[in-house]
Amino acid sequence: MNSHKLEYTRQEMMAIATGRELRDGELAIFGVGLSMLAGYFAQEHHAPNIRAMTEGGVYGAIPVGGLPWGIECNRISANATSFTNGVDALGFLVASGRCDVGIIGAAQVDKFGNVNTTGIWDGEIGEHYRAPKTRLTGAGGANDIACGAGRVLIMVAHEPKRFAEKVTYISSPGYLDGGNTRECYGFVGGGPSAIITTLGILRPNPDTKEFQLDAYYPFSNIEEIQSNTGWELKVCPRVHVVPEPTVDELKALRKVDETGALRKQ
Amino acid sequence: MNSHKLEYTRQEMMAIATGRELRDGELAIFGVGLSMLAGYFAQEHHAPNIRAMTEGGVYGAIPVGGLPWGIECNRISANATSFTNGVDALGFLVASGRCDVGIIGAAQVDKFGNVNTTGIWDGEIGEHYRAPKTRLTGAGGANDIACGAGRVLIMVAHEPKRFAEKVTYISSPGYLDGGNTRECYGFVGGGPSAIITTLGILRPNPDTKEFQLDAYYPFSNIEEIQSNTGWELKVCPRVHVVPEPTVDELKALRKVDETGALRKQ
Amino acid sequence: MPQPKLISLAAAVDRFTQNGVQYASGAALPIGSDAIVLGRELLRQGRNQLHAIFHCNSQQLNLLAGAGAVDKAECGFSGLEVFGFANGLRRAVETGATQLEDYSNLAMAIRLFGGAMNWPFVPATVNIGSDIQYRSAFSPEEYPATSKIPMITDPFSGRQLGAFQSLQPEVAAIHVSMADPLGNAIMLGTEWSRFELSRAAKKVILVADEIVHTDCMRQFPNLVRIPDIVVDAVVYWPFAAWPQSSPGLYDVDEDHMRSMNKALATEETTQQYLKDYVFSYQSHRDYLGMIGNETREKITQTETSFLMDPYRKWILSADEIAKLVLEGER
Amino acid sequence: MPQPKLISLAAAVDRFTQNGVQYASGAALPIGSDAIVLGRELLRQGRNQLHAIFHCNSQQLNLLAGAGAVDKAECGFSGLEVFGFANGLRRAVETGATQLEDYSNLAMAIRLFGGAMNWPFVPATVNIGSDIQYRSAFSPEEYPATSKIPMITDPFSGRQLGAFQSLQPEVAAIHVSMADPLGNAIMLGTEWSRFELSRAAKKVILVADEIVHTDCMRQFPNLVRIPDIVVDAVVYWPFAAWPQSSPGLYDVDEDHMRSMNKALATEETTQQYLKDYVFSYQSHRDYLGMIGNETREKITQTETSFLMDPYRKWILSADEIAKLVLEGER
Repeated sequence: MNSHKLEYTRQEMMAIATGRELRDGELAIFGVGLSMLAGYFAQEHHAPNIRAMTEGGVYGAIPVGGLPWGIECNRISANATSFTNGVDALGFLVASGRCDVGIIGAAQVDKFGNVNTTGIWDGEIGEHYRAPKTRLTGAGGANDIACGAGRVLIMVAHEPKRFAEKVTYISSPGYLDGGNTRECYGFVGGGPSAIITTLGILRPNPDTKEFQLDAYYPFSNIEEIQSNTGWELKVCPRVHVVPEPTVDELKALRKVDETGALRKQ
Repeated sequence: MNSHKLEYTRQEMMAIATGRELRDGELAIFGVGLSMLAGYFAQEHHAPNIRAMTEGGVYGAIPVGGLPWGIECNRISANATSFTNGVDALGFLVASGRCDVGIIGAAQVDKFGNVNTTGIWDGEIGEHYRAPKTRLTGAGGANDIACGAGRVLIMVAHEPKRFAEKVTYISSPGYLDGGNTRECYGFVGGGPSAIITTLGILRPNPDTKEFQLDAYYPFSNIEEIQSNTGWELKVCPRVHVVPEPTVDELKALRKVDETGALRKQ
Repeated sequence: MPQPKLISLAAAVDRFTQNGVQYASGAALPIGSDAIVLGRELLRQGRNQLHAIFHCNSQQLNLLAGAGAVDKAECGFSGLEVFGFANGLRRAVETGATQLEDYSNLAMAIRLFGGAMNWPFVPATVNIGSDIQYRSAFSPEEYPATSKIPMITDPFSGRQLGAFQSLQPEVAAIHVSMADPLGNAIMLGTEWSRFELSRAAKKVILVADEIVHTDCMRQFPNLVRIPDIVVDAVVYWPFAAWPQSSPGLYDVDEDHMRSMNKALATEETTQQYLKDYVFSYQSHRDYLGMIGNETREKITQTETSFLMDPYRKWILSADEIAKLVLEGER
Repeated sequence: MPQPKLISLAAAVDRFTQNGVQYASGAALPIGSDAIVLGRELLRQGRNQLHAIFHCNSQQLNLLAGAGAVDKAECGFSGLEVFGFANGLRRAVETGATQLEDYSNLAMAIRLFGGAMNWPFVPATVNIGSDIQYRSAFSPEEYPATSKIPMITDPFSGRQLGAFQSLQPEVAAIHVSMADPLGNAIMLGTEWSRFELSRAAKKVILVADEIVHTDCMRQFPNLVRIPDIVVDAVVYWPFAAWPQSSPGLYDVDEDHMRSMNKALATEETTQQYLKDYVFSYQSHRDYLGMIGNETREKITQTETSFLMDPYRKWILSADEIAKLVLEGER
């Protein structure tokens, strides 16, 4: 593969690839940060009728002044048509199964799409719970999204330490131990449909639920991705290259990302 | 007893006797009709800091234009400080045990203070549920009040058909089969503290929970009350005469009852 | 960007209801807010065998049951508050035409909450121990009934409590003071259980007394307790709750409350009521004429009208709305 | 008639809190509304060994934990959103000074709902199957934990689901945009879980950026989601959520968000922060000076300020409020 002159960053490619997964008219929940940028990019570009919501019950809003600092940040409270609350947004609309799609992030993700955002331990936690070496953010609303949303998109920087055979702590369930183990819990949500990274897109095998490489980017390749994945990453027979961002896509994304958060490497 | 020239009606006496049970500062829930008049009389007369609420979550209101037609009637919506909803009012504030006192009515009440407002059957219902001969209003919020309020005041016209050994259908629980049978259900509310009628006041025996005659009115007497009660009504040793309404009480009541609902016989 | 959802009353009933549907109405307050005109339209279009889910009886359920259109009903209160017993519903229950399953008012609200959460059941600390638990109109042979409100055990304390079955009505008509064309709605007065119902129901039709510009919603987003994302259709129909009241807009029509309930007491007078007040109008203008100028004038002189003041400048005209309805029905 | 409940911040902490208290704050949004200044006052009065119940971490919990005042905490999210990890809380957790019990954001909200209903438990269709269920910081020896989120059976379908323990915090400080002297409150922006918290908590202190006349509440009763009947005290404190935001009133103070969080990363710099920003002011005027004129001017230039417009005419002056506080503390 040729060395590729990036006219967009890896983060921008990831955000665009994520946004492409969203369909017009869907009820969608975005977390703060990358996930919101990907979601609002989709609304700006190809899904104008997306019904975007936040965990706190901000409806009908389009952020102003740049990436919101948080889900009740004034940048997303300036033009909402409705404010309700957490029970409504995360309960009535997400945990209930009414939300079509959610986008979450991960500090660590494993081959069954389980997500850890709780902490980093030195080794296994062991039989007795103990404080992590590095405390992270906890589950937030991601667990609720992972249990309830129709499908879940996981966005994560593709680094070996983030891709584990098994996460140390499951903050938000993917397919648990794979196969049909997720079904034991009766979750109304379908589970993660893709892990979209700075290097490519992983999707679950329909039977084993193990995430496999589905596509790589114009600037990445299979080996690079495998060597940055903490488990033996299988490759889908139909693996393919993700189309480059179009001029229109980049324009739409950068309109949403007006403070340039995604252009910082 | 002398024949007593009424300068107030029996219903007015009942409303005043009920209002006297309310203490200043209490959180109190009133149903529509008599119960609301009794409650707002208390607020007007001796309990200015009573915190009155309705089943629909109308807070801080004082009815205008006469007796409200219903709990969301505009007569009680014209000067509220807060409107919420049924989950809040009947759930968070009443079923939770936070409400100090509720006033409910009854089509039929029995010696353990169980209330029937659901229907009148010809005889027992039997093993199979069947439609009542006369369908009444159902439980409404009274069941929730009967289960949750700190104490409950039951207002009822004193007629033999309304005072049964055992109600045909328990719409709202009193002390069920008496003794400690109510305790089996873990209700946070204490149960009915008085049945206040057009003829007198009945209160439960502390052990058996059977309602006994505690007081009669200046215009009624023990025998009259017993003969209008459908069970063998016991008389408390400390039975006494309820003081006549004072001039101030009548004035306050009639201010609240500006359309004169209670003066109609 | 959400799309306008304004359609006509007739189209809403045609599209979203069928015979036998689980039909919920809100607020289902006996005297206040309720989407009563949608019930009239159900009868106009001959819908029957309804399974009615009403927080409380209202003149709508009274009418539907009195007209013989309700096979099953669930509600917390079956009267008309100060206006007495609901004669239409009462007659339907007493003759066995309608099976009425009793709950309390809180029970109905939290069963809708449970439906909104998609919980299979909701904890019950009320209704247990009474005949609401032990008697079931839907399972009359069971006594004491154990399947209506079964007992469960709190896993933390071992304490026994009950469980209510959650409700997810197939379609709900929700009366609101104001909606915008997209389906954002403001309710004045108590919500009763409209917030929960709007999430629990599978399809939601708003019936609004006024249509306002979306700018109104952006000024008062905290008042918009029903956001467009949960709404399927918006119907504009002034005096939609008549003869009941709509806080801020009109008072209860005391005379009609009484005469309507009186009419519903017998089969014969019910037929006359249907002729006069259900099948009689062809347009909203006819409907207003049926209520009468004098009555409308009287009931709009409400002590609550100041509640509407902050929103008046955003009210859309009938012409503007008619245009949007035409677009919406395309 | 309810009575005025305005008291000073110092009096509120003195009267309603003690060491070891179960202390909840709302909204507990990491960037938005939170009664942060009450947390500062807890430290000023030397409160410690707190059991903190926060829907999410905010700069308040970050500060309290960083200062070593929190023995136990329960929350759904322990970060600061775009501002990164919460260094004070993080340090307290990593050193073992604070035991942090993890839940999700929905879990915290419905546990408060359950507390408000006085249910012993709430059905859980989330958090099960993950280590939130199987790992307990409060019962570390239990693995897989079965007492934190035990499994229960739906009595209708036989389906297994989880159960959350309800929350009834001993005292809650709730940040609101506006309150009247009686304790009626209006929140602008998402409520998060303040509605449920205001009913679940045994004592409720409102911390309001503005005090308005009760006439404002009578004009907008549907906005008054916290009525006076559930409130014990009202504290007037402009910029109470600083450096976080208060929709309609001020934006997040980006610089202080960062410098505060940076300071909380070490014990030493935390002590300096306490000196500069907690123990440094004697009055509300000092507090405003500490924020600085320039910063206050900047953060009040918020795009959301139009949200306050309908209510401005009812805002009481500092003098009127001071008089009411004097009466309230008598």
